[in-house]
Amino acid sequence: MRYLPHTPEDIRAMLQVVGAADLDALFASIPDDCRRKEALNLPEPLTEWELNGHMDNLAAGMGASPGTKVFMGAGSYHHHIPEVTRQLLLRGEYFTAYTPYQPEISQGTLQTIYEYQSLVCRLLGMDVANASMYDGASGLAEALLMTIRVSRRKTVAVSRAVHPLYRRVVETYFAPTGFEVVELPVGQDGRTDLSGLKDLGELAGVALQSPNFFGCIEDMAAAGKMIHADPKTLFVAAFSEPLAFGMLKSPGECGADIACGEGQSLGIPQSFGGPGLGMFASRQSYVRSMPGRLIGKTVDRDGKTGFVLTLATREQHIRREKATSNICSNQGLCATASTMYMAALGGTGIRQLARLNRDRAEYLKASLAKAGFSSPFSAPTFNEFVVRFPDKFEETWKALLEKKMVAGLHLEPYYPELSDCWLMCVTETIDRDDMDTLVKEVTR
Amino acid sequence: MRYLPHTPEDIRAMLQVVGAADLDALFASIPDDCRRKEALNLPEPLTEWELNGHMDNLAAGMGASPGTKVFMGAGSYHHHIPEVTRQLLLRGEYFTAYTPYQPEISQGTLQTIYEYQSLVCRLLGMDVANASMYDGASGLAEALLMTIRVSRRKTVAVSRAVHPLYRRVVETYFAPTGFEVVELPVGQDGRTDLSGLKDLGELAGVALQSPNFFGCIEDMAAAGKMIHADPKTLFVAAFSEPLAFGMLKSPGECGADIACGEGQSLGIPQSFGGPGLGMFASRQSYVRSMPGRLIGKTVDRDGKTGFVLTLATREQHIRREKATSNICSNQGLCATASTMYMAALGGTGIRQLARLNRDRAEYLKASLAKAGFSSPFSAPTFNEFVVRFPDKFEETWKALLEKKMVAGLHLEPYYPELSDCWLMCVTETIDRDDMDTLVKEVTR
Amino acid sequence: FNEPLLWEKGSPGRTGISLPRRDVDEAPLDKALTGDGPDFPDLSELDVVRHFTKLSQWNFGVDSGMYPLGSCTMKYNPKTNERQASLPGFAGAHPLLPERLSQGLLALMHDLAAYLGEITGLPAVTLQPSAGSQGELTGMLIFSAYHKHTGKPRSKVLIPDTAHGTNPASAALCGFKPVAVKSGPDGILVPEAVAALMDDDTAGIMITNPNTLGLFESNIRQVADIVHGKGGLVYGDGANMNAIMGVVNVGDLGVDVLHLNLHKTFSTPHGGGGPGAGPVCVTPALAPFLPVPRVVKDGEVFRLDENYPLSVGKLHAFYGNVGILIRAYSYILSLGKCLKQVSQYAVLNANYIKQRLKGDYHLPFDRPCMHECVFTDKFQQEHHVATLDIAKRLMDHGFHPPTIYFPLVVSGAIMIEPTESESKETLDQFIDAMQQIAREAKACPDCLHESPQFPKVRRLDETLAARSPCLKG
Amino acid sequence: FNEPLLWEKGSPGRTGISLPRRDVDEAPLDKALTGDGPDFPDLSELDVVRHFTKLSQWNFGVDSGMYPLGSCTMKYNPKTNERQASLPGFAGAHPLLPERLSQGLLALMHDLAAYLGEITGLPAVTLQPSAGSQGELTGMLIFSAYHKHTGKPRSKVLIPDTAHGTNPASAALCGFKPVAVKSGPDGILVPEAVAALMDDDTAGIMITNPNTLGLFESNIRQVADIVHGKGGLVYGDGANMNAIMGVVNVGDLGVDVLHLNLHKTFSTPHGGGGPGAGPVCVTPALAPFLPVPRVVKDGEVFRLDENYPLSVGKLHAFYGNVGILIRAYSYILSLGKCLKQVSQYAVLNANYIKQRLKGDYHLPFDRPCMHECVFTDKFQQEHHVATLDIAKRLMDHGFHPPTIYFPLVVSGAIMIEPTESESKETLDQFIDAMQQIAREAKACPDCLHESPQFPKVRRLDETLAARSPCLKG
Repeated sequence: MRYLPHTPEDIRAMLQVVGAADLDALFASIPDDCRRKEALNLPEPLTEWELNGHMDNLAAGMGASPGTKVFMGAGSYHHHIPEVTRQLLLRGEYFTAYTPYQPEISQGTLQTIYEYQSLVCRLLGMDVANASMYDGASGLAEALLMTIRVSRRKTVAVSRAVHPLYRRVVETYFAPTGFEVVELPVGQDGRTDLSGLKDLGELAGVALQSPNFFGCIEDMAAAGKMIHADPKTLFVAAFSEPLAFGMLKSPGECGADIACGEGQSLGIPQSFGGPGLGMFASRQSYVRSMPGRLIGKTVDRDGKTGFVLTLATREQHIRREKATSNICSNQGLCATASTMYMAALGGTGIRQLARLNRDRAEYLKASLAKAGFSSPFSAPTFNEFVVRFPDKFEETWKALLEKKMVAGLHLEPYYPELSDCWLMCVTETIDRDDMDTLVKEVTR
Repeated sequence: MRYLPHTPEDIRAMLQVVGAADLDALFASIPDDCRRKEALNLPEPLTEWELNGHMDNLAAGMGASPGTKVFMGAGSYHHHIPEVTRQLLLRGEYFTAYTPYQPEISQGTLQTIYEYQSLVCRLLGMDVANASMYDGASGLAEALLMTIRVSRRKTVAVSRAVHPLYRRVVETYFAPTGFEVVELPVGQDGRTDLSGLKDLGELAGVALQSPNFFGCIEDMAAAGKMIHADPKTLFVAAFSEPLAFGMLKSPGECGADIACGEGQSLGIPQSFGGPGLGMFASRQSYVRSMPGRLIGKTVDRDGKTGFVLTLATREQHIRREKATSNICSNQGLCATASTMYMAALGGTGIRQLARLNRDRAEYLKASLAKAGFSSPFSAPTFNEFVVRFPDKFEETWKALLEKKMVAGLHLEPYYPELSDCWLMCVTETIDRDDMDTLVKEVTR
Repeated sequence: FNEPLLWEKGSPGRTGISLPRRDVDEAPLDKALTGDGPDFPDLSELDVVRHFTKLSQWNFGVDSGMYPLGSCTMKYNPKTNERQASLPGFAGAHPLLPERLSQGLLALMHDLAAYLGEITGLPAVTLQPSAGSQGELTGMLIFSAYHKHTGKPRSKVLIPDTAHGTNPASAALCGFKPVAVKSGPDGILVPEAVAALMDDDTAGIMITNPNTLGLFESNIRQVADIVHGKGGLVYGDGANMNAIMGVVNVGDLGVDVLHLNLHKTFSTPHGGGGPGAGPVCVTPALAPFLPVPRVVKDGEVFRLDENYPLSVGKLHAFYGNVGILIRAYSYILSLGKCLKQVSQYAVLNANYIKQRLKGDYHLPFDRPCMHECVFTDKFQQEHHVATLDIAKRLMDHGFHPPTIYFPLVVSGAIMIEPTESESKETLDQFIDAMQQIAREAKACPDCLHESPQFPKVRRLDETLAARSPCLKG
Repeated sequence: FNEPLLWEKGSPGRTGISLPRRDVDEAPLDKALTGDGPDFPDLSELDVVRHFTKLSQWNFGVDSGMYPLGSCTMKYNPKTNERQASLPGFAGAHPLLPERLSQGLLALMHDLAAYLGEITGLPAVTLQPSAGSQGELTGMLIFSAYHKHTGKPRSKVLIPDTAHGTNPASAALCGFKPVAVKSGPDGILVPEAVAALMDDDTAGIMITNPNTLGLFESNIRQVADIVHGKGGLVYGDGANMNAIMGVVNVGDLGVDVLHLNLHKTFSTPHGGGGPGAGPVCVTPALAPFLPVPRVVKDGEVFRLDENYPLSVGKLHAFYGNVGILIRAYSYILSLGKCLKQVSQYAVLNANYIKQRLKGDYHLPFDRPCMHECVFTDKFQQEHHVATLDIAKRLMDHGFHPPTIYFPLVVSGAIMIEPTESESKETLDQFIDAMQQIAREAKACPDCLHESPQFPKVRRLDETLAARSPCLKG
């Protein structure tokens, strides 16, 4: 087997040094009653070529972009990924390195992640960003737990317009803790209704998502003011589509204390939902309460600039049960990919790309409205929006699958009150012709 | 455009330094009557994504392996290529470097090609190999010109069983030179008939291919003896399938003075016929008459081992019209690929792989014979062989295309005397099931 | 050469990306909502290529050389796995595609779970956790849910001092109070110590086996009996599974819940810190508590099932790090039954190093080890040379250092895990380097204090970094 | 660190490849024909990965930094081109596939030829030559065939001293005697010099334009008239086409035959020496002499046509380096009309360097240059510092050296071609480095003699290599 270098001669020589009669003898310290009796019941090893054929078959059984036109976002976005990113990521030096415990021979990872942290701060308008979390959902859970650590309060409020699957992960994280999560309702316009906030008592944190799950852009600046009416309450700004900050006010500009969300949009393949990138940033004053790894700049013995893992005293291998989180890795390669992507995009590029996403989505929204399918919500949207379709639309939707189109996400399972509504998404990968085709199909 | 870094501001600043009013003024030294009047009539630039779509469409219009089962070799072989080779070749340091003129910062290319030369010598049983030629065909032409330089004679003889397309390239190279190429006939058994050799006068060189175009393994040792009956005649051993030397006697063992051929089989994609790899090796005594680049081992100022381009005095930039050849590059990246491939294959691997190629081809040969389709030739073969099919086979062959099978190469255009014959090829990529299917189809 | 930071490069208006053509009108948006966009540098494509090519060259990976980082299982990351994960059908798949259009990956996830069940002997498997630590969290959530369901919430969890560092934090996240269990003089757990601490307010125990000393917890069955006897559960940290595939059926040991690190045992790339994947395998009795959705097979069709009312819920917005699962699946299919050889050779390699180096370095527990061995700097301390110096000097020999100062129970620990990927020649070169360093420690301690000499930077001031944090530019 | 040679590694019986399963019996073969197989080392997949990863790290490429190698046009090699060339439909295509199954690549080759015809103004194009030098050979074969066809075989070819180095060898291969033409005092060809040599036994002239001094041959039309007047042909070496795309229509200049280097102007990777591709573009009158087969379009169908009785024949067994053609085609489609900007910026960059460095280095021809500029070491010779020292010192600054000691007409030439890929910042860094070296030449000549200091090896003994050749191990 090409991954296993030992020849029979090597094994013989090494066993002799070790003083073991055979390979089985190496396991002498395992009591008999702990030994496995039966052989592993696994398939015969496949050759590299058999594996290729097998995987090609499995992949062919997927309705993936770009072959299928997917008008669906909901936390996973099909954006173009430059070939440059793909090829650079394959460089073994990045790819096969571990967490940079030994900084002298890890400056590649370290400088890259330092750049990642910096670009994330710039994108989100925040003071400090960590080296990344698992995904947007667990990042939000960690953010809410962080508001509890910072404020020493016990209740958090989360908008019902936050991604429903993120809210379920928050529930999971909170279930054994005894802390409480209350839900903030959605108003008629599709934005979070904060009018009841003052009745909720002492809140550790309030989380809104913008653009929210319905694609609506929340009035985050106004929300920030309302939330900070209680100065001890932390404002958590969540997101699932960071590309929006190419044109929207950043969370920091709106007064967010913590900004967190999913960074998959920034150069990471959808891969059936993961791996993604949990982006996580906060104000400077909260840095020591922040979960996750941090890279800092320093100097070596000769005064030369270099980068290291830092503020590890917050972490579990030192603080053990008092740690800010149990997370001990990040999504290193995904953070690297997003750094490459943000570097290629640049400030000018992200402005243009964000605009194009919005403008194309507005085109579809307007075209559908003209065809008689309007949105239940009036708030402005970015690259996703909700449409109300007539009763029998489910049939049309299924018929469109046969034509390799996924015409949005049915909201019923997530919001029973919106059972006739569908969440549509248009990114730069969907062009005008695609949208015209869709409109023609749904109106026929 | 993402390949062009200049911003308007950069251009302005640089023009000012240069003292040119605008970009056009840079071309002031070009007389007006030499200036192009009309703009380039080329398509609008495609975005990266449009290009992907366009190229995917073109590629989809090809009947390529592995989607199509191609029972055809004839100088281009479908062998498995490990993913390792593909990914390592994408490393920019290999890929974007030029000819290693500056050895201090080119040791990667230089050591790799030194290893290539060494492995080629081992494979072919020769003393010295160059850094590669363009392809097997032009390599053969260069080899025959070399026999003329070495022997100072004017006529070469080439077997009719040498790849017909290689022979056409030889013709092209020889056409303006005044030197003569005579053809050696093929015997009943499918091997070159050397019985008339002694009547051909003073030959500079004699070229045989083994396995030859019909897949037949020539008796190269015997041929070598007959050719060397005239001690001044050079024996040129050509090949199009070097994998055969995993089990056959090497050209060197058979007395070849020059061994040359196509190395595409060794880890290089078929790519519609190119780029391939012209492998070229000779006896030590002829090294200074050899065309092409050579890498040699030496030491640096501190006595440390290093590698350099060497014996450049044979080359055109120094010897100009007296050079051994006008070739001034090699197929560097293909030679690198083959080095990686030979390294991964190893001695044990190449023996096993060569065996498997032969054994599978023999299985098909035997199955076809059992079904009534026999070979016109009796000589042993490696992974290709000739079959005689009945009159109407052309229809069957076309019908099989619809079933994504290319059932061999019709020999008629190349050998009118074999108009009912087809050249079949079986490599390790064709398994027993594929062969059984083919036999079933051709007999139905 | 230094490579400037990204924002020290570029020129406004330059572009490194190909933007699609604009084919629709601009839609106005309320100025109150819009911002200026981020202050990113504008680079060309070549700027980007050169920047990251250069940065990567300052990194050491498994592709660069031996990387014997104990407890991290730095084995070869096969290149073919990258091909598979990047197939457009997988990489371009939206997680909420209708099941009809997701059969390929659902089948893959279903079968991968079955293989992991077979390898561990714990047949009910979730693939959702994003990393080992989230796997641990999942395990603790199951502990919590199980005890709540059986009507007796419990408040403590036992954690031996030889367990992985994340264990206490994971337990704490679920509201458990970690209680330390001291290991015995042989470096392994003593049943009596567990019995003394186990009570009916203790949810269970978290055991790393083989433990972080590289030793097999040979009393594990007795320990499990004690814990089970008090109604507790046994959590196994499977980070060290690379030592025992095909040799031990973890289910037989009395373990109820086990997480795996796919980026350790199953060869997925570490990527400078992640992404990982931390599947959790449990006994059939605990299956109802696993996260949802679960992949189930109905006849020939695979679908996602949410209908498990006792489930701990969701750990990931979708199904976890599927891209990583694809790689692990490829690895398992490539090796099949040979996974047992993987463990045999990993253990052989560790014992070979242990045997060859034990004259030069102090071996605190001289007994057959599993896939890693732990030395200390005791012999070198005499010459004022510490573990850190030895580690840094290894860089000058072209090796990545082992894990150092861990496990905490051993002072000045040097924890070496070669993995099965390393050949005997490479091990011999590593041993030579270690022996040379041992000699140098006597002859020239300062040479070690001044190491490393060859990497891009020398020892870095970590105190400065922590005291005046500079976390962005 | 040194990396051992391949055969110094490995262990017999180890394997680095995945062999298909044996599903047929062994077939015996006459012992007289069989051998032992080659003495290759047996390595694991990881051995292979590490070996070539390490070797690659000792190489400098365009991805590593500025590579201003004059006359080689070391521009950025776009990554997307690699994606395209490796599409399975292309990479897995057999060259003798029936036309019905080859339409994609035939269409691509057809259109690429048309684009190159448009760019050069010479509309009849063959894509077959494998590199520039084979393109030159093709051109000379066409010269030879043309004169033979018109009944007057000729024996000589004029070659200016500013032409590319391969020109004389290419002419000689076709039996022509090269006759040198001295360039004038401005570094360009003087019509009178050509008129004096051109006679009716001279097949024509080979002109590199822009020439190797980076200057446009502004008398080319007069020269062409003289040559044509005597029945000769004009060959253009298009290696420097990167300077004049969209600016000059080569066909208008009187050039009859021109080769292009796709690995120069059209961004295909150099790969450490190849593969290249050297298409040849000719006037309609010379089209019948082009190599066969040619791709033709019948209605909507593309096919290969062999039926050109005057053709010089075949230069390649199949159709040339198609994999390279795919990349060049991708590049042309990505830039389209912007190819003119490519040339403008390439020329701007060269003039900028020329202007900024001309105080520090001697400029033998101080006139506007095209895409490259040629300096000499004249100023530095006073301090016993030569071109070679300057080149080697540039390595210590992180740059690849320019082409040196070429063209031969300039003593101690330093030939700098930045290409359009380099940004102003990078050019400024390069200029800074060159200026620093100029200062150092005065202050510390020995620092330059002892350079380079930073690469893996220092200056190598080339004499030893040539005197006692060691060409294999």
